Amino acid sequence: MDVLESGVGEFRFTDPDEVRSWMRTHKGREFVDKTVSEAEAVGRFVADGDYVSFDFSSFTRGPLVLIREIIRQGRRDLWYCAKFTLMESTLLAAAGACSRIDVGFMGLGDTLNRAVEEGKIKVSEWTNGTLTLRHLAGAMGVPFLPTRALLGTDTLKYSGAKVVKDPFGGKPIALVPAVNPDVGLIHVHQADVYGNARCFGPGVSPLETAAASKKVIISTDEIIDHDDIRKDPAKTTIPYYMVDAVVYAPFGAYPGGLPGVYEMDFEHFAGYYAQERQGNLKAYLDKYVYSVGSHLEMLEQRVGLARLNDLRRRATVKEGYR
Amino acid sequence: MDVLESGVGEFRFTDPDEVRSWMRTHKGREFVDKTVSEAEAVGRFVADGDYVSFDFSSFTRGPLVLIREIIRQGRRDLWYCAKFTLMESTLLAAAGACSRIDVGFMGLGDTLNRAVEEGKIKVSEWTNGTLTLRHLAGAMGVPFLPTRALLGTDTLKYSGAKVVKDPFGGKPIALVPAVNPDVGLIHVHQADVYGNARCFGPGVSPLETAAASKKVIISTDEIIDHDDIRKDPAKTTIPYYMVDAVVYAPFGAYPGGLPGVYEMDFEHFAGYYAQERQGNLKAYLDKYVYSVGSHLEMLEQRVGLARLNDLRRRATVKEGYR
Amino acid sequence: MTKDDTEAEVMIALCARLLEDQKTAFIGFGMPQVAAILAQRIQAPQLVQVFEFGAIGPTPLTPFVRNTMGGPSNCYRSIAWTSMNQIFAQAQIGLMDYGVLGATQIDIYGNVNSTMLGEDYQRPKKRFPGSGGANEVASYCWKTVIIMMHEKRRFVPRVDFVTSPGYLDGMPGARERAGLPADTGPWRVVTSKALFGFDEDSKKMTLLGVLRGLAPEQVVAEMDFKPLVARRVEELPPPTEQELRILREEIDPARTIIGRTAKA
Amino acid sequence: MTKDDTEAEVMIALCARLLEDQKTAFIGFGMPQVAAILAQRIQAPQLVQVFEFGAIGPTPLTPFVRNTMGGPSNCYRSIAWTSMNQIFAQAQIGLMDYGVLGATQIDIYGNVNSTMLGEDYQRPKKRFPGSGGANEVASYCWKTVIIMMHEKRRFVPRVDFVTSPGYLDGMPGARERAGLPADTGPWRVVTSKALFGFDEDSKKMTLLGVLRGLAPEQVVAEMDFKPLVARRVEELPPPTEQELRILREEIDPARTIIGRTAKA
Repeated sequence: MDVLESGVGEFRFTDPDEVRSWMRTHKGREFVDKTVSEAEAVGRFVADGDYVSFDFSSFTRGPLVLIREIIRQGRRDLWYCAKFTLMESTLLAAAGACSRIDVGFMGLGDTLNRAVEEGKIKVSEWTNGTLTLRHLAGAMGVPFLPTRALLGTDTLKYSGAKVVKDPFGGKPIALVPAVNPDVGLIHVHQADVYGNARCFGPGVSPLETAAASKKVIISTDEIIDHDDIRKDPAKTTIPYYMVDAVVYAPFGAYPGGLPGVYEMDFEHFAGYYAQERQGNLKAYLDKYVYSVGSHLEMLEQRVGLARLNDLRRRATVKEGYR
Repeated sequence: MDVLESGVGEFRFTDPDEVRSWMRTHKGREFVDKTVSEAEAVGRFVADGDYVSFDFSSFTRGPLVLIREIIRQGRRDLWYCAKFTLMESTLLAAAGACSRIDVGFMGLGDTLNRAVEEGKIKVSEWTNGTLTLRHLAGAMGVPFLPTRALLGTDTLKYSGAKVVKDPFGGKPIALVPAVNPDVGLIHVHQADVYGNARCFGPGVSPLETAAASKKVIISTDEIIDHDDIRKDPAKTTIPYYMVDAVVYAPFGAYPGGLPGVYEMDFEHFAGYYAQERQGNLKAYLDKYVYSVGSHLEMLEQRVGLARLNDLRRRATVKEGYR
Repeated sequence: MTKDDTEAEVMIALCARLLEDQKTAFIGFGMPQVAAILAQRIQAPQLVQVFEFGAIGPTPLTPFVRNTMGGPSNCYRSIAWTSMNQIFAQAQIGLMDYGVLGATQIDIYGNVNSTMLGEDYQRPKKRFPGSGGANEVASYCWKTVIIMMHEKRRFVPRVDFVTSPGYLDGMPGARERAGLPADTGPWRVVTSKALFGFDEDSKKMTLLGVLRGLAPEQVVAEMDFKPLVARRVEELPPPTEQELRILREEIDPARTIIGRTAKA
Repeated sequence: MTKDDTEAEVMIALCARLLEDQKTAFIGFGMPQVAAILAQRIQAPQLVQVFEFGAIGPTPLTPFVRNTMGGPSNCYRSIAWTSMNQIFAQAQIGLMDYGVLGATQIDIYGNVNSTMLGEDYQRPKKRFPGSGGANEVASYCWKTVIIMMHEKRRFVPRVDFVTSPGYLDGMPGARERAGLPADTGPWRVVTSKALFGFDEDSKKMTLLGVLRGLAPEQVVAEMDFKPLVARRVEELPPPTEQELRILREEIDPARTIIGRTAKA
């Protein structure tokens, strides 16, 4: 099983035994109340230089509350995993919070593209699917998983994948290395105080992201009784022992939507696009991040209850989201 | 990435491109009514010599209706995948239907063990986990998946796994080959006529088994409207295009139970154990398989409505099973 | 193109016509979504759309809501809701008949670039968003349809960066030799002016049809390489009244997608 | 052993005492299930049981229902219901503190045989059911507890077949060299007469405790190899009244599990 080709991209890889050792000692199996403010969660669990992963999208069930808090606290040199990414990678880059990106899809608008052209951001090339597969490998505790994507392309060349000859069938196949992010950020519909969490609707990879990540911050639109979790165990997306912090954050996905609960704020995104095109994301960040002390203050002072009510009102499709 | 060790066990492996080609041409994307009797399903989709896989257990949500029909129709030389297996592998062996077994767990009682001792059944050695992982590989369309199980043991030596040096981290790791069974047999709680199927409760690998198998027979305790499937898409365990036949079979898991619907029949199993210990499974098969023409006849003439009602009555725990 | 059709409307209508009923189709973000909905409203009501975040078989509500690919309108009444690893597994195992993708740049062998222009990967002349899920779709689906504006700079002899695989260097069996699934590859390229396929032997892009009112030469003149030309080039009817009515009144009245025109 | 305790009751009680509250424990079929429920009823109410078919954290209803490991009683009020690949992934990544397994035969290095006796794999002298999920549990969990009848033929110098890995040949780092997860391996062996651990350096099975009323020599006499003996061998109290009451009245009044005695 010779290595036929190796991508030249730099990549984050942690030996599975090192990951196991972390999971043994840092992921408490105790039933303790993990609810904290977004400020405390980010303060305790996101450090400069961390590799950060996110689920699912800035438009849909994304932990935007946590992204804004990371920016507010001035984190630097994050290595950001841009799988199914949109607004949040752009905001992190505009704020100077991240210096490296694993590219699945780059962001919303040209800000990030320009930053790469100017050499301000270093990138490695992947795809949405292979970045998600790397999380699955990380979540399975194996060093790699095989895939028939990437092959034959420059995407592979600038990734960290390797091509080997399959020892069973003899054909070339790509192996992608596991990734175990330092931090996983996931917004959910419901969680109990211990961190048992439920996401409704399709999703990119909430469970893989939670299982693979060394530190996991959940933001949730609702806190539910632990007993409710036990009444419908099939609904549990993430078990509590994978979770380090639970941030109670109604409208935590704002300006994105939470399916069945509130719609995305189109007007907000229109304003964002306009400022992004003008290269004026500083003003956007000032308004929605730096000039407010918390998510709650942002919602109250920059969005307002009438708008929030309207976003909830527009979420008329409830089927399947409970 | 050298091969450090290769198990000597024979194993079924199908080139992923051959599997793809099958999936392209044999798995119809048409919305057609696939409901057939168990006799027709087995008649059309199970052939002598097939590799057969099963989910979940003879005690819980197993497709026993299909196993009995396979025996009734006198199939021969099946290669049976004994992952989380119990009664059904024993019955297949006692009936002379299978000649090879991939061992996860052998069966219920000593019948199968004796058959192996006498050389009547050939075996390869695996584990519940690695057989299930082989189905996942088959369901992913990749030739193998890595695992840190099997290593260092005779189980590996008599399996078809290979040990390689991980090209990322450098440690030895086992690779298990994909399996794409000729036939997958799965009992479900609910299905529509197209084959969209729902299983409730934990399960071994209903989706992996359906996705990996070339031919899939679903037996179901209920037929539901297609529209109901679309009202709660998160509940769909198996999408219709993986399914070849839908057998409407209330009490299809009998004598096992269907969680939330009916309990297993303890008295029946007690009788089975007694006959198994006496080496008299021929009498058991005569009574429950050969002397009756169908599942319905077996239920009516050998079990009776009073017993069936009682098994339903005992299933008082409904939480989570709908 | 009739005078008031937009280029987007033409591309979308031409693409929608390619999608058969009761087939599975892996649908990319934006224009492919609108094309798939249009196909469902006309000839393919039971087209099984599949999205990379895991929705299978939705019947999207209209008006189409731009951006919320994962939202309730777009995922309405699906057959199943799964996840990205699950849905790419299904594509990898050969269950997806079509893949429909947008692209920034393409070459004669159907290789797609959505990553960058220039020589130096770390300092590109121009950087684009990257693969997203396009690499997987182009690798796994049986028939990939690529939908793009017909602009000279988008049809280049050799892309600067192969983001998603076409027929690679065009040599027979090049995809299979690389390890890609057999018998896959770009099947059609739909533009605002024409429809292309790929020659079975040479794997070169081949002009199959041009929009009514255009000559093949006009179409080829706006490409930076010379495609092969089919012996008989089909005349492609512009969007029908029915197609336009559905697009404009039902699917995208705000014209966020169908209003787009070439920048050139 | 008090006169009317069964061997099964002793093994189950000794095993249950080892399980800490608010830890995860991968629980095998049969006796380990009963031990885990007993632990939950005494010192470990929030022990998170995990089963190989994917149930996480159930609070089983009693009476214990033999055989229906996957049924509603045993999976009652779980924290999550998943699948086999998912739950073994969680074990492989290091989230499972304990694994509790039954075994047919064991050797001085804790290697477990549940496959066969004899030399010829295809024609064994005696065939057993095989690994089930035991190989994974013994490979992945941090501390594996093996529970077995104390019979001479079960404690052999070298098992005929290594189904599930102990410390292999006992050489330092043997498990890690084979590629198994670091710092794992058999932690305790619980029998109807004694409790064993494994010596940190030699990896040999070591007698840690004997049931009240038994001498270490009596225990060792019923083994086909000589284990190491701890400097201070603990006296293990037999099942308490509370343990017996819960076992006999609440968990297994039909005595399907707790009624078992050695065949020897």
